[in-house]
Amino acid sequence: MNVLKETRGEKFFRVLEKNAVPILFLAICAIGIPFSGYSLNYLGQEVITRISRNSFLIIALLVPIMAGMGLNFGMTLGAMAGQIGLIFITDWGIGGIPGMVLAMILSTPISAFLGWMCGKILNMAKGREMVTSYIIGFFINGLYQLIVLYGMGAVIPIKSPALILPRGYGIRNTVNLISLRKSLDNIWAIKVFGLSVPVMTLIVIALLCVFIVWFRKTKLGQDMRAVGQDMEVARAAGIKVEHTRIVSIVISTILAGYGMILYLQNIGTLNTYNSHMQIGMFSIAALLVGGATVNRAGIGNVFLGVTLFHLMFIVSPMAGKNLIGQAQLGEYFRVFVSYGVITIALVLYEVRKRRDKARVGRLLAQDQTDVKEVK
Amino acid sequence: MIRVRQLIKSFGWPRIIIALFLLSLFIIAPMVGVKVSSSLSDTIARFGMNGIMVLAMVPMVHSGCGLNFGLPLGIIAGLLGGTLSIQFGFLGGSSFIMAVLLTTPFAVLFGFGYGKLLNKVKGGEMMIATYVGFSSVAFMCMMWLLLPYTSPTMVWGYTGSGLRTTISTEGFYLHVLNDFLKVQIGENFSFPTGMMLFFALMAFIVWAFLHTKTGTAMTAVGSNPVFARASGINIDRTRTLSVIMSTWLGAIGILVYQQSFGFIQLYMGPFYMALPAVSAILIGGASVNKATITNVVVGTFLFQGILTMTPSVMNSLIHTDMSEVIRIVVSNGMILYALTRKSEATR
Amino acid sequence: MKQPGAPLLEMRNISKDFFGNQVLADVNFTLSSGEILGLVGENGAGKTTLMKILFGMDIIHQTGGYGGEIFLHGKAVRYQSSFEALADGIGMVHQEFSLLPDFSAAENILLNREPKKSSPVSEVFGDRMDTIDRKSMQQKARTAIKKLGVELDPAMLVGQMPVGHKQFTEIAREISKDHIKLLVLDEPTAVLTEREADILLSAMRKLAEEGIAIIFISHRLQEVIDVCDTVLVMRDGRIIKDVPAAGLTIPQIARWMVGREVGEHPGRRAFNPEAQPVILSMKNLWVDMPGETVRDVTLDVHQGEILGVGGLAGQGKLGIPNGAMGLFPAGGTITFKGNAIPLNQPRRFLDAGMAFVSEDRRGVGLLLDESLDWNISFTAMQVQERFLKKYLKGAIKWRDEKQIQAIAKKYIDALEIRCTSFRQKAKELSGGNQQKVCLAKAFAVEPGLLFVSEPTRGIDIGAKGLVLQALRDYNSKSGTTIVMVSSELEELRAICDRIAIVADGRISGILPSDAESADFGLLMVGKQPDGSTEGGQG
Amino acid sequence: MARLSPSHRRHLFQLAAIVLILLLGVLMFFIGRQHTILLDNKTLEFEGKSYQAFSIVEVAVDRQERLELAARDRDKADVLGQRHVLSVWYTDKAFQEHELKVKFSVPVGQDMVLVSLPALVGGAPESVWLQPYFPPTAVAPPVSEEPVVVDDLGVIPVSF
Repeated sequence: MNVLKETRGEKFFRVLEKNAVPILFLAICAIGIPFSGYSLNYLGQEVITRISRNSFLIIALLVPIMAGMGLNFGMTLGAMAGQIGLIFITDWGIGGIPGMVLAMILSTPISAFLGWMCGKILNMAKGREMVTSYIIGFFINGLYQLIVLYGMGAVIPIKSPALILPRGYGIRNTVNLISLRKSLDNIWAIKVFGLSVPVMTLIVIALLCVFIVWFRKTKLGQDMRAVGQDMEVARAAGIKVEHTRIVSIVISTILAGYGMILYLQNIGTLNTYNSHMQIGMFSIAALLVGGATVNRAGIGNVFLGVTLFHLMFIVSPMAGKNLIGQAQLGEYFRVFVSYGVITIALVLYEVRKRRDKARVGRLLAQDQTDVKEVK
Repeated sequence: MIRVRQLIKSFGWPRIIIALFLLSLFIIAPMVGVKVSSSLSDTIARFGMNGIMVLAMVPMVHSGCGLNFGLPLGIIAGLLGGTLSIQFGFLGGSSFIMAVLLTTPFAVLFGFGYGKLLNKVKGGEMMIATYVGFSSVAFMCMMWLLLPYTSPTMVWGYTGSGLRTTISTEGFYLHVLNDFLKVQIGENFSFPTGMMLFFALMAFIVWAFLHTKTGTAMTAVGSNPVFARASGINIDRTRTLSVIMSTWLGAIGILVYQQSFGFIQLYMGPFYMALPAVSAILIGGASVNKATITNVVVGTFLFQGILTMTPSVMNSLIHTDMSEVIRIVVSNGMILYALTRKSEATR
Repeated sequence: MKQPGAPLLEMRNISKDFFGNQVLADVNFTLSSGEILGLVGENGAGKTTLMKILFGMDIIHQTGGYGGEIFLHGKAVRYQSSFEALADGIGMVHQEFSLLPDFSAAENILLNREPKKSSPVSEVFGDRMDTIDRKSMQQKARTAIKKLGVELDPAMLVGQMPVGHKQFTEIAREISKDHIKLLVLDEPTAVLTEREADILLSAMRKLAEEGIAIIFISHRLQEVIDVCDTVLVMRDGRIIKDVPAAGLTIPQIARWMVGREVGEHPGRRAFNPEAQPVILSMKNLWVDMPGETVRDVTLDVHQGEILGVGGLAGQGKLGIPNGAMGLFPAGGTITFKGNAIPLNQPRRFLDAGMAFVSEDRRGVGLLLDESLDWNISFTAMQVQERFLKKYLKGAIKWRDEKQIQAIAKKYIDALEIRCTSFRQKAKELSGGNQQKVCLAKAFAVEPGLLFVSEPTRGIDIGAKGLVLQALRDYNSKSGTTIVMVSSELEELRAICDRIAIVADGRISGILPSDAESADFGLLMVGKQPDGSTEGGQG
Repeated sequence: MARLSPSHRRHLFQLAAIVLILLLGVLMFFIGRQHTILLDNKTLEFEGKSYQAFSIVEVAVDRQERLELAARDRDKADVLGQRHVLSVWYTDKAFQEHELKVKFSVPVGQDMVLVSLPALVGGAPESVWLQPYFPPTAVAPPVSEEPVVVDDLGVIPVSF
């Protein structure tokens, strides 16, 4: 009685619409790959690299979605914390895996503090978490610059001349992480069909996935899902709503910090004032490309998303060049697609929310017509 | 005492701190050898440049669409108008008038579509507006490469197609408003009368519109949409109208900006143009659902004042240019403050 | 069945006032284990407040607490929050579902009381890191469902359940709690089909046999008589009757509920609505207004009359004007002065010359942040283009502040609105004065027909009289037809010519306002009075 | 002993966890510390004793690749951690080939150490063949702004 009748066509479109974004990206990739002229081997290698490089960061987004707080645009906070950890270990001359571990240990309290602050602020802005977390990212970026560009070397002791700007304080625009570069990736890199696979990194990511799956089964995970569905009901059942929301952001921020360290060990260079700001946007776009929505995302979305999104990213400049003769066009195209996909996902989410509300009315109308038909 | 406290409360602490900060900058300036007259002149010039883009926030706030984070869309309309006017070979003052005229249909069209979209996503406008702005900028990046512009002043010399990233407005509408009835006092102070008059004209148009029947309806829609609906107002249409107005004002705003700045910045240029305008109006005392012309004037002056004064004063004071950081913290902090406050309407 | 010994619950001399407005006075009753107590009364009789006091809700503390004492097992208790009450084994099932749609029945039943398996991580991060023991959760849920004696799959998602199962899930949640002794059910059958209701009633008996006491709040009197051991009738904050249920009849209870006999209120005026032409006619109207669903209403309103629409809360009376105006999705047909009025378009409703004063003053009725003159003139300005100066042949319609202020002053004087000036913001006025502003706004449109919804809700007695007087005067002076929706029957009987009663989203009957009060009571609970003066429609 | 309440016990565990993590951090600090080992093949005079440079010698630190040093050559190896193994392959005057493995640890807090291979092979005490080395501070190492290595995400302006 509370199932809305729909024709087969309607059902088809509903399923299509539900998976619209991944399908669209499949289409873009399917068109782009032949035109780009890249070999499958090359693309395969690139996809493996990017999965190992980016998926940790994207998985960090899952927890706040579970708690109904939407896409955590504030994950840049964690990225900043991770970068601060990396700056310190570089200055102290710690490299390799120990350097990574130490950077993670250093980033944890910073991430936790920033995440706690972010969660507090988001609790004050219920209903507009996403735009608020987005602005928090910018705001904390200001403080990050204050610390890194003016504080480090002046107040915070950083002695390595390779890090400090010639003027005597502030970190250089780029920090070489040579001692860290691929230290995790290279521990156990095997060749499969001519593709080099960083097994150890993938194991770490797999462990994180296991953590997420386990986390969903914990009491805290259950509470988060409850809070995500209906804050008032959760509150009435005695769940600490505000605290749960803060914890979800803290976990996400800490994971984002680790993810950033993992990401940068693969790249090998820290772009001190840019990396963190870009990473949030691209992680979110990739997750959405994988078919996630603002209120529902799983591990499957992460890997599908990384693959499709980065395929599009790799392919489009060359495809643009071969199709229209301008590589620049392809570059802009992929930027457009990245932003476009976030826009579409956000719009679809809001539209669905409204349609669900209207559904009740349609049910009632249906009841009326049913009654009349019986008469 | 109570009245003072009430005044402070209505004005808001962050605003008072910012105003005091700016005031102290003006007091310190002469001590560290920064000329107040030229600073003031700069502030006024930048006020005129940015004022209309800040004004573009007002209609959407009034209709309850929130802050116009999608300002880049309007700016794109302005860029189209400006480049077309140059393409068609208009020079001097006429090129500015033509730019305004050519901009208008684009602004209306874009605003219409944008407004329709925002009507579908009531409640989530601000985030979506941000991303509409971003994606339209990225889309236009492709278009600037592809559109068949031919004017040699604008296209890349070596390929002969695709627009340059920056295009000089010299010979076209550079300073057409700035120099109109310009008043020069001493060496360091000049008052761009034409630009200020133009801003005043735009502000008057918005003010006047808000006093008409439709403007009244718009305010009511923003104040309480259910009330407006119960009074027979078509909410969606009113909101769309407000979005069109905001978009158009954004488009005109960028033209004024360009004529003073001297360059048209294409491609990623408009990407983050919304945030300064948003924080300016918030500094002026607006909230997410209330904004007046006074907020625009006060906010733009304070914001641009800080932008002009901090680099010079801070530099002379501590030999470090921390203005960038201060700007980021102040403007984003202000937006955060506005977002976290419970909206004033008791809905 | 009543058992000897210390009663489970005893309420002694409970009284409560909201800022001088007495809503409960001298309430005394006892409840034993395994007893089912039916609590009936009109809206505003004090049932909800009484339950709020029992549960120590915040609203009670914020408004100055309550008088009297509550004893549980002979021990005085005074709960500071509902969690304390829950800890003592008192559970409540509210009218609105408090369920999570994407959780299964089992997850909902054991929400925040999930059985856990401790994990080593918990030693550091706290016991919220324990994993949930799904198997034992399923088991516990099954036990609770079994206790209730209904068919319910614990693994089913609540969002996909029919309404009845949702209700069972709610009740199962309460009885799954350890040491549950007392269960309060607020209108549990309102949303159920007859069969589901029967299942619920037998479940209640089963629970009672196991020693759980139940307070059953319901408007379905037959159910109350069928299932309860004792019936408690409340009226105007007092307990009117506390009698065994056996042998009671519906008319009896209905009379107690509605109370006062004919003659206590001013009689109806000499006016025969039926002789007047029909001005507004609704046919098969349905309205999707949450909590006030209108299912199928057919109603004729005659020229110049004041028609009352009454009924119990949640039955759909408020949905009628809201749907007619188009504020909520609606269907069916409405004809005003012979013209069909399209639904879902407030503008067409207003253009036709009707106006609506909403029950939701702050949400719908007012621009709280704007001045009074704006509030009063707004609708007339927008719909009828009044208070405007036109320039350039009407291309520019400028707000005429002078006229706006004039009309505001006129109504401020006429309705005696207490304010500093017409520039005062609407949110700064008291409830009664806000209501008058809403009326002024409607009067300013000079409507042919005026819907007024709950005009006296939440305002003090003095203001009540003024508001009602204003309506009556307006009707007699300008001949405007008025449809007044109110949950206070007395108020309707005071000024209306006829009163239609809504039950279950339908008109259960229309009576002249001086009809027997018991008849109104019967109509409210969806029963036709014997020998009714007038047949119900729909 | 009175039984600990759960919250007390948890605090204890939390404390232990924090201490553990701190210890891990310290451990990482030492085993991950980068050092530069300068390998020197120069004649060394020390306390009247002379250690003659080899005409050619091969040396490897840990498992890194072998370095070939002619007389008066100096090379360096970057290593992580404190403890290392030095392998030296040399030919003595009798044209006999020898392989020598020596374990040593870098003093805590020292960035660079200098290993004198002749002294090492010649059997001098560790304090002789292993000496701390301080780079001349007057000359800052030339740090060129390297080209930024990023993946292709760096296309968006990041501040306004």
